[in-house]
Parts: sequence; C-alpha cells; structure tokens
Amino acid sequence: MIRGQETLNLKREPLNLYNPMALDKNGIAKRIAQELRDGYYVNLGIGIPTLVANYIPEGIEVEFQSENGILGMGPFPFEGEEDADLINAGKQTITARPGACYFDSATSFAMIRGQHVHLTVLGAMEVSERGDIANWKIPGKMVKGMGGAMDLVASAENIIVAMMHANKAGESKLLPECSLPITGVGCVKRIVTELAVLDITPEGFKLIERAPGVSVEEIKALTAGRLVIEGEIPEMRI
Amino acid sequence: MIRGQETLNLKREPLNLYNPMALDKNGIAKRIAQELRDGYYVNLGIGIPTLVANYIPEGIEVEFQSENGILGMGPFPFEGEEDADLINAGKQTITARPGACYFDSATSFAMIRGQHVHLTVLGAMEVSERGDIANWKIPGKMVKGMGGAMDLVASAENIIVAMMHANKAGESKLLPECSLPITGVGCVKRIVTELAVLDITPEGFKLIERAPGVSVEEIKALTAGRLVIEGEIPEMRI
Amino acid sequence: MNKVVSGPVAALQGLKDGMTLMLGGFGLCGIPENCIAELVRMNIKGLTCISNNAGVDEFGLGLLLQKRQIRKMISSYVGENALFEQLMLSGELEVDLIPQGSLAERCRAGGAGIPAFFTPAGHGTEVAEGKEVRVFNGKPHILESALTADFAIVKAWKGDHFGNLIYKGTARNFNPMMAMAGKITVAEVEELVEPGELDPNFIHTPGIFVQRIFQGEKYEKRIEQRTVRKRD
Amino acid sequence: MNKVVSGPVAALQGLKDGMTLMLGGFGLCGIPENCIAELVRMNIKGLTCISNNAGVDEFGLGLLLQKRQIRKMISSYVGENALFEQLMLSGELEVDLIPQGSLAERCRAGGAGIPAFFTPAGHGTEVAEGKEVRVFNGKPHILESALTADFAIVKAWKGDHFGNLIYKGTARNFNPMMAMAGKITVAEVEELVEPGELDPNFIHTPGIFVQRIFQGEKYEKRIEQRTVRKRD
Repeated sequence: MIRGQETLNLKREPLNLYNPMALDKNGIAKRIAQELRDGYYVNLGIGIPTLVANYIPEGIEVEFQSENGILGMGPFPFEGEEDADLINAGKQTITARPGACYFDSATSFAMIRGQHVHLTVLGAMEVSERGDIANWKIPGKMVKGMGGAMDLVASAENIIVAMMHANKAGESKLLPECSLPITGVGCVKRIVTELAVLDITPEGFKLIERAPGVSVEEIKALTAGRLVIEGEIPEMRI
Repeated sequence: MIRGQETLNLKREPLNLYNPMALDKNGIAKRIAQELRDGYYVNLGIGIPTLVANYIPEGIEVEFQSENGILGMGPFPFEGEEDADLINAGKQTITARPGACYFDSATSFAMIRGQHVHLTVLGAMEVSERGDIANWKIPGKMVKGMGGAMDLVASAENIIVAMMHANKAGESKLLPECSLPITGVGCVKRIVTELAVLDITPEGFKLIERAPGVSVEEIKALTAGRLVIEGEIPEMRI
Repeated sequence: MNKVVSGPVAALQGLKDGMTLMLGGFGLCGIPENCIAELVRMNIKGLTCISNNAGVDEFGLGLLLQKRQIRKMISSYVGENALFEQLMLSGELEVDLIPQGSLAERCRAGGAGIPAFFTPAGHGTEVAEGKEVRVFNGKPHILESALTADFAIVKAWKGDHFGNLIYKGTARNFNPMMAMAGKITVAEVEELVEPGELDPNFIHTPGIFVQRIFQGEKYEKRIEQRTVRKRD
Repeated sequence: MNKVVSGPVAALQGLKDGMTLMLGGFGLCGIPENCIAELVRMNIKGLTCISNNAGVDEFGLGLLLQKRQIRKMISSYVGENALFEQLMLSGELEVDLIPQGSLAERCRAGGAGIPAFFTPAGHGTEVAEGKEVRVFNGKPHILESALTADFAIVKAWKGDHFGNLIYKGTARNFNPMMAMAGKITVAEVEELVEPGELDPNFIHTPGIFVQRIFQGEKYEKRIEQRTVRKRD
C-alpha cells in the first residue's frame, strides 16, 4: 500500500512542441492520479503511467500490481539494495511493501482477466474515437511484441490512456480509426494528454477538461477524430 | 516416498461366496501392487485400492497422490497425532512423508488431467468388455456423486480396476455393456478380481492370470462379457 | 485497504435469499465454520451452494440442509450426508453433480476471466449431456463453463489485513479457487496478523481476491474418518 | 524417486535438433542460466523456443540467437534484443507473438490436460486471425490452445531430490506453468536440499512435474534495468 508521495527518478522535461502551456509528463501523471480511489488495485504501464505512483492523493490507499508477479509494489530500492529477483514489468529493480505478495504469471493474468484490477493506465501510439487502442507494433519496423497489453486492454473495466496528443511529426494520435495494428477493440474509457482529458463516447472523443491555459481551439486542431464539445470546458485542477 | 510395507487397519475377510480359493481383499491388493514400477506416482481410490499401499515390492519407490491435495501421502497417524487439516480423499486422517507437498484442487486435477500420475487404481460396480466403467450412481437409489472418479478415468493412461468378479447377488460385474450410468468410456486397461487378472482388448476381456486354485471354467461362469482365453492361463504369483 | 471486519455478521452483510454462494472445503476439512453458523442464524433461504461436499448431517452445510435453506447444490460428492440423499430423491433439493476436477477448474476459470474450457472429464457420461464435444489429439473433450458466485466464503489458516491468505495442509483444497471467483469474497481465518508478517513469497491467495476478512472465534475442525495405526 | 542429476549435461540428455523447448523467466529474471550455457555448448540447432522474452544481445536466449540455434520463437515481448528484431525482419527467425497472459495460460493448460480455452485477450487484433470467436456474457472471446514442449527448462531458488521447487520473488513468473507442460521438465536450482527440508505447505511446484533436477554451479543474475532512488 502506498501512502502519499514517492520520488521516482524520471527527469522533468517539456514534451509538447506546440504549446508551452501544455502539461509535462508529470502533469499528465498528476491528473491521472486524481482518478485513483481508496482501495483500488492499479496496474501502471511503462513510461508516463509509472509516474502516477508519485502523485497518490492524500488520504487514500491504493496497491500496485505488476503483471510479472507482484502485488504491493513499492518504490525503487536504495542503491546497493537491488535484488535481481525483484523487478517490475519494465524489468526495473523494485521493492515490495509490507503486505505484498508474489505469484506466477498465470495467477497474475487471472487477476487481470478476471477483472480484479480496478484501474489500468497505459501508453498508446494511437486511440480511435471508438476506443480502439494501438500500442504494440509498427509494421515492418517495430516488433517488440504486446507483452501483457492485450490481456490488460481486453479485460480491464477501467482503462485510462496516458499519451501525447500528437506524435513527434505533429500528427494527431486521436483518430477516427487506428492506422496501426490494434491492441484492443473499444476498450479505452478515458484519455489524458498534455492538452486535455477526453472520454470515449458513442459520439466520439468528448472533451472533459483542458490543460491550464490551453484553448479548445488548440485541442480541436490536434484531434483528428470526432470531438464532442458540450458547453464550457473546465480547466484541469492540478 | 513409501518404501516396503505399511500396516493399514483393514480387517482380513473372505469375500467371494462361491470359491474359497479366491483371493481376499488383501490378495487383490497384493496382485495389483506387482504393477507398481519404481518412480511411479499413484492415485489409489477408496476401498481395496487403498490396501495396495501395504504391499509395495521391495526395492522400488512410489509416491501416492490423493486428489484432495497431497503428494507423498504416508500411513495413518498414531493415535493422538491426528490432524484435522491433513486427510486423504476418503476423508481419513493421514500423515505426510518427508518430501511431501500440499496443493489446491485445481493443481491436483492438473496433475491428473495432465497425465502426470502414472497409475490409477479404483473400484467399480461394473466394467464393460470395451473398458467402460460404472462406479458412481445407481439411478433412483445411490446419489453419492462421482467425486474425482470421472476426471481420473477420463485422463489416466493406466487404469486398473480392483473389484469383485460378481456382485452380492452373484451377477457378473464384467459385462458386454454397463447397465449403470457410466463414469468413463473405454478407459480401463486391466481388471484384478478375486478370481483373475483380465486385460481389456478389442476382442473383449482377455484372461491373463487365474487366482491360485481357481479354474478357467469358474472364471468363465462369472464373466458375462466376451472372454478371450489364449493358451494356458498361468496362476498369479502372490 | 484494511479489509478486516468485526466478525461473520459484518462479513456476510448484503447476503440475501436466492443468492449463489461458493463455500470452500473438502469434506469437513477447511470449511468456513463461523460463516456457516452465521448463515444458519440469518436463516437465508433459497440458496444455491457451490461446494465439493454437502457436509454431514450435523455439521458443515448439513446444518443449512436441515433448515431447508438450500435450493440447489452444485457438488462432486455428497455421500456423507443421509439427509441430502433423501432431499434429493424426494425432489426438494435440486442437485448438479460435477466431476471434482471440473468443479475446481470451473471455479478457477470464473475467477480468472476464462468463460469456458475443454476437458476430457465426463465425456460419454451423463455429465456431457447438452454440452459441446470436440476432439483434440484424437480424444473427445467437453466444453465446461466458468462458475462464479455472489459470495465466495473461504477458510484459511492465517491471513492479514490486506486479505492475503495461507492455508494449512489439505485444508487448502477448493478455497483458493473459490476465493478468486466471488463477487464478494469473505475469508475467515484462524489467525489474523498485521501486514508484513506473512512472507510475500508464500502467500496462497493474494489479497486482491479477498474483500472481507475476520478471525473466527473458534474452530471445531471435526474429523470425519478418524483413522489411526497402532504404535509398534 | 531421486531425480537429482549431476549437472546440465546430464539434465539435457536427449535434447535434439528441432525440438520444442520452454524456458522460464521474465526478462533475465528467473532464467535457467546454466542450461542455456549448456545449450550453447551443445550447439543444438533448429529449436523452437517458448519463452516470454528472448534475452538481451549478450545474455539469456540472446546467446542462442547469436549462434542461430533458434528457428522459431514463441514469446510475448522481445523488445530488449536488437539482434532478434533484425533476424525477424530479415525472415531468418520465425516469430509467434502471443499476449503474455495467454502465453502463461496456454502453458498451464498444456500441463493441466486442458486442450483449449476461451479468453478475451487479442480479440479483434492480429492475434485472433484464424481463431474461433465466441461471445460469452456479451463479450467476444477467442479460442486459444494448449502449449507443451519436449523439454521444459525452469529455474528455481530451492529444490529437493523429489523435484519439489520454491521460487524467489518475481523470479517465479513463467517457471511454474512451464514446469507443468514439459514432456521432460528440467529444473536447475540455486540450492538443492534433502527431502523434508522444504515445508510441504509452501512448495510452488510439486515434484510430480519435474523429471530432472540439479544445483546450478553459479548464477550471474544480470539486472536489465538497475533503477534506484537516492537516500534522503
């Protein structure tokens, strides 16, 4: 169980080339952390999602599952205390909290497939307006494999995607249809980017919140899929 | 691992009403024990099969699995040393041998279904000449349930039935077809009764051995299914 | 994340007439005695109980049968209970008998998000009636579906505040799979300890599967077949 | 019932070109280092390797890739190995990528005599191509089949003469399921103990699944991502 804040060793760096007001990685993680509820079991993917563990709201307790076989993952070890037999799904050395437990991969995915994990946060290369997600393969180029992502997205009831609104070429990652091979169909519930919080609805991406100082017009310009804007869009409170 | 002989507390009693030369329960168990091979994992059913553990040939080591969740079952405990948390599939108090392990029911039947158990010995109410077995239900009368028997007979590669040649009414239990609801189809390999050892073959029950002093004619008279007799039938060596 | 409740009354809150329950144990070994006593006291009716056995006449699920609280039993072996046989043959009790391994695997499947699987057990028997048959590696198998329950009620040896459980000996049996398959899983334990006291390497049921936990007041742990040998 | 062999040479006797192997481990955590070294020495070719990952360029299964001993990999994630990507894109290496949970469950199914099961993972993706789809509870699932291997090679922390195994921390991962699914299962352990030294209540892999066991000479246990925090 993690109470309050932990310090992970990722550098703070601005990521969006287009708007200096946009959130950085930590800002995205902070906003996602607001989705945590007391008693949640949470699976955090590699990258930005990992940072969410640093911003658990005061007064709530959550526990982190890593699909390679630990529940109750703690912070990184102090130097010299690394244990090669204790890693997370990103192959990083970790620690275990009091009350943690280890298990095999079949049991781990029984937790995931059986919907015992309350929230899954993961990165994506593309999300479609129907909630399809692509994050495992670029044909003819990247062949890393899906790891546990396909099990996670096919099973989790509550999936939040943490990603940049556009790729490095400035092309929107929120699309009418995924162009890359998909990881899962209609599974994403919510997306948090450096610009906005959006929900997947039958009508498309529904804008829920703007990053502080970011305008609806800017979000529109970088969203290729259908965007639903109803009334005044509040700013995130980070 | 069980070496040599153990004493189980079942009384010696004559069972066959028709031939005083026939084996008793312990004789059947002794003959079946000759089928054990070094390194076998063995599952013994309730009744006569349980007695097989008393007659392990010298010089070989076998280990007993009980499907409620133990491998390395030992003899019954000494009086006063019973542990309610340590029982076999017959709900009897038992002990565990050095090197034993406990596991849950899913793992136990993974061993059985996955054919990791080398030999299964169980009782039967009827066996057909095709190797079908009936041992779980008498319609309108006995509704105890199949327990693990259906999993065992459907999966085991090597199934020996230990039973009386005829029921209490003197009717053969080795039939052309089972009359009772079956537990498994074409699964029995060998039958050991108080009169004979018989194998299931495409041609029917093949007589392999006679109990000492029992004639082929007597076996014929009590076998309702097709009986194959080739050449001289040797006596069992008990 | 503290899942400790005061006792069986709090643990079974929300359990209503007509619900489906899973109850751990094999025979009388590893059964949730305190919760069963509370179920009797609550006098909940019309239950569907998934449990390998049905207790004996005077103990375990037999107590619920005596009070006619069970509408349907899903079990593999019920031979120890004379009343059960009588209720079943008279039609008062609906019974679904399932091969023991299929029962265990169907509970695990329910907890693991696997809606169905193929098994050879029961092929060609009554158990296969109405079920899909498919041949794999030349051998016929039947399709069995997952089981889940409104409440899974399990008994462990030790547990901590997070719901991590350790069972003892053959009292483990069906408890771990049933713990996985309950919408609400209640664990009663002989000894409740602080988080960190149980070795994380030797937890049988990870706490994620358990919603409520309490230390049972007392355990009778009746023995069905006391079998002993003489000292030499 | 003594399954102890002298070392990796004896443990891998009978392993031939073209066979299918399962190898435990997640990344470099919990991999059978001593057996992998022996596979390299034996120079067995044309292997099909079932393993969650493919090692790194200079360690683990990467060593077999360097010597082109592997014809086909069945894995879920191979991103740590640059040579792998190159061999795959050039067509020298056949690759079957499987969702991690399906891989684990397919190995377990292989060991448990379950020829096939339904899972939601991969529905609507490339992984589902050619596979049966069926809707359960309104949700589409695909039918996945069991995996087995000629040799399953696993690594445990402690083991005894009967083949009972205990793993440590997250080095458990795929090892227990693979141990179940080998025609011959070889276990290498850091510490080999006498029967009775391991608590029967805390065995992760029952000895029935293991045919050969030995104590590895040394374990390098390389760390892929050494990540630490500063002391306050």
